[in-house]
Amino acid sequence: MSSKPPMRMREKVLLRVASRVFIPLILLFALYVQFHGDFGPGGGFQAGVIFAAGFVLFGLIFGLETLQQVVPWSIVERSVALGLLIFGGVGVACLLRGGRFLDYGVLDHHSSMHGQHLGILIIELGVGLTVAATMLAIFYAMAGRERT
Amino acid sequence: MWIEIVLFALLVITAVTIAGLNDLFAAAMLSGIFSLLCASLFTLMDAVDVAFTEAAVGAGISTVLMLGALSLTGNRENQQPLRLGPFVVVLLTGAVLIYGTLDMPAYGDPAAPIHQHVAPEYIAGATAEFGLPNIVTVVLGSYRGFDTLGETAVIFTAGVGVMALLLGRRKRRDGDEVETSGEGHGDAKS
Amino acid sequence: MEALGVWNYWVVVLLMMIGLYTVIARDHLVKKLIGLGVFQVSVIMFYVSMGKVTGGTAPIIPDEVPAEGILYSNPLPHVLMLTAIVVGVATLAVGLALVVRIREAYGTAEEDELQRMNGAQS
Amino acid sequence: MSEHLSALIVVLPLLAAPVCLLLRHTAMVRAWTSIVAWACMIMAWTLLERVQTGGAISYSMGGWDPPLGIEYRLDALNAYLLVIVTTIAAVVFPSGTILTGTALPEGKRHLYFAALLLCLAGLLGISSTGDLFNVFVFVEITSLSSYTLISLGKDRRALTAAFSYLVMGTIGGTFLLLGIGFLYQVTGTLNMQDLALRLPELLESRTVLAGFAFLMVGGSIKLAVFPLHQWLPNAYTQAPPAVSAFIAATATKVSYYLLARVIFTIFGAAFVFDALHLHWLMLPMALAAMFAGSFAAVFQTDLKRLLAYSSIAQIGYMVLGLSMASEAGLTGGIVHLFNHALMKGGLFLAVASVVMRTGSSSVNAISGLGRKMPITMAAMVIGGLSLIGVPGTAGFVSKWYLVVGALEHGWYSVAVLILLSSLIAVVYVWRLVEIAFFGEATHDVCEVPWNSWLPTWILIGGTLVFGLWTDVTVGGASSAARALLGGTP
Repeated sequence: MSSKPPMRMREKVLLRVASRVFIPLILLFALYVQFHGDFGPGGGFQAGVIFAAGFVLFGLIFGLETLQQVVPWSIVERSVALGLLIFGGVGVACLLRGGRFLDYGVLDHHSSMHGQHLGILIIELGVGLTVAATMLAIFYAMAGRERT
Repeated sequence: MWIEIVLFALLVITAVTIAGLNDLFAAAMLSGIFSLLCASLFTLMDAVDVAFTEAAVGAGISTVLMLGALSLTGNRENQQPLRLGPFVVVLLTGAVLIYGTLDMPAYGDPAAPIHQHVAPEYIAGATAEFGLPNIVTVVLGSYRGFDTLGETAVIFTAGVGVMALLLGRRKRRDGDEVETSGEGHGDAKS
Repeated sequence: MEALGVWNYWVVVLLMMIGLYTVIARDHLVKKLIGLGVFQVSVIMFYVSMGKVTGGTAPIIPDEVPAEGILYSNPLPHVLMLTAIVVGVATLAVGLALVVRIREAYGTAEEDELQRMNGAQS
Repeated sequence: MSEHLSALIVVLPLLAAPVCLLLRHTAMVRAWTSIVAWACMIMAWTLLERVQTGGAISYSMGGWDPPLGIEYRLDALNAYLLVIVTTIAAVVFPSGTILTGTALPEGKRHLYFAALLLCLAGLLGISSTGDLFNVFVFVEITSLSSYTLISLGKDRRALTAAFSYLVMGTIGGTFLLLGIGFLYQVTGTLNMQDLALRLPELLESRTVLAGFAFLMVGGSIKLAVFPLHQWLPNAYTQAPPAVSAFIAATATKVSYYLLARVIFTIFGAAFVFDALHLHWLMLPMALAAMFAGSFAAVFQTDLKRLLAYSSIAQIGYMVLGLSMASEAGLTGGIVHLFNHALMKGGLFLAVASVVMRTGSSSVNAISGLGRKMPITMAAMVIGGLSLIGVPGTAGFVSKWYLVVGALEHGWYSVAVLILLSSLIAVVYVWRLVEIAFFGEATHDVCEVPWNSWLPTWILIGGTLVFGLWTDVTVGGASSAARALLGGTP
């Protein structure tokens, strides 16, 4: 994937300018999907996919090396793990606060509804992080290989 | 009603074309279109969350992954005739499936068992216990949160698998691109 | 006439059969994965069809006050299928990674050629 | 914390896997994996003890009672299974041979251990959940991690073996999903107990029948029941030997459990055997597996492939016990889960030691090793004797109960066939003994270090111990069998 023939300079400039506009928009949309999932369609998984798509686009236009400077490999690999740990951590936190595993209601002793909101918010973040990082990791892994 | 029939007809045509194509780039693109058509149908069936996900995953990520892999593996497939053995297996599976549909509740029937048991409690609970509008998010996040933890683990597992299989053949300073998986590995050039 | 009420399940079954045939009968490994995708998406279609209620709306409670009395389509199949989609793409990713490695190791991704080469080796 | 054990036993390995990616350092990850496996084993034994004294344990995830939420439910059968799976993991993971025959460079080994933990978590999840869809999710976790683990074998054929397994496994998994969907559509529930309550009045429904068929076929693909077994020999042969040891000893057991759960808990023996007469389908398949597997094993030139074919035969014995649907038969099948896990795990670990020293798993590699590696070879011989079912070994105990079960049914010919198929096992085991102890030594090697032979001997020693002292194994199996036959426990 990385070993594409180099594009002509002007096309590349055009792409770069366009991407300056589009990539922040994509990332912004991802954040919207992430945090608006309780109200409309969407949630952590969809947001993670879109978030990764933004970075993949960046990598396709500016090259894998540049992308790796922006998001180093070590961060990607740790994020894959961290997302799942955040999700599980919420569950364990519920245990520690005296509830069942993943019983978010106990996260807030005053209002179980608020606790549920908090729990869903955090686990969706965990899902989003793992999904985005995994998609990026797969892109890194594939783009780093050469055609045989 | 009519729009659904048209979409279903398009789906069948797409699927048959995919099955018959030897050009794998075209097949991959068509499978993206297949997903997109499905996503439209999901919207018609009120599954907006599923439609959104299918569009992002099936038409987006999956297609990109396939094109990426094809750019590494080549896109030619050998011509091959219709095979009898698989055909019989598939017919048999289809027969059992059709047999199973005969006692199913009609499409869209509000009296179907799945709309009477469990689901009403989710719908009621979303307002009463969560105060959240999106019932799917509520069920996904809380009622069946453990499934979602498993789902995240599935993604994580796939990540681990792809990293274990593909990572590390990049040209690094120390040149550790050996990573052999057997004697013949890596030197078979096309 | 009652059977007509399940006509869309029959179309879904047809889609599953086409997908399954592609998996079993075609030789190229990527083609197999594409077929697997068609098969899985058809199963998702089957579940989502179950959830539809005639006259229902998407299971999102509107902001306005008269939220009672609205008929919602069943949210549970949707939730299950979100998971199934994730499983599908996860399988696809691992499968494609394997195909890339197979192609590097054998120089081909056609099943019959692979079998021939494996047979010669052992 | 102790009431949460049934959740923690699954959650611990599931969350321990991402920790591997944070630790990264091979030695640390290796130690971590072993610690987690040991912790799971302690939890499993505690749970078994608790179930046997206090009856079934139900745990509702997220505090939502079933059928609204996901229920984890442990009875005599699952708790027994958890003990098998975690014990094997606790022995195999710390083994010195765990990395033998893998194709991973130093910087990626932590991924291998993460995959092992995920596989363990998936198996434990399938074993303890009481929710059908949750079963599907954990089946996929197990499957995806197994594809990865198998593909990491040294030979390039590991890749094609893993791919075939991926295709077969995904078809099997999707069949399960279809079956679950069919049952869900007519009952509206995914909880197993709830399904068991609602299904009896729907058993005439063609949808239920088709759903049952898809669950059985999907489960049989995962279990590698003859004739759906084709993926298994290649997968076990090409995987790193320690992975073969772990998967052969646990994954088939869990699939078997799944079939038993569907048949006995969800549908009930009366429907499956009295109305559908499924045993007239299962019995010939089991017998065919016993003979075809054993015959094929005789002609193999690779140790791992030989053991894989023997596994297919052993799966036949287990399915035979299932098809009897009587207490003795089921006890035989279930106790064979335990015994087969011990002997196959031990034998594959012994092969791992051979591969560690000679670099090859071909049958000729063990030529003369009886003198060079006496500890490993002695283990292999005893494991082989147990496969045959020689009195004094664990294999004898399971076959004894199977024969008793067959005689109870009046299936005298089946009892004879069990004995006959054991005779074929004598042929392939004797061949190994002959090569190892009377062959020319071709490799000038020494015995493996203690951390490699000890795990082998723990499992093989287990087959000797549980061959004579059967209180725990047969006791646990027969209470599991009673729980199954008694309908909902």
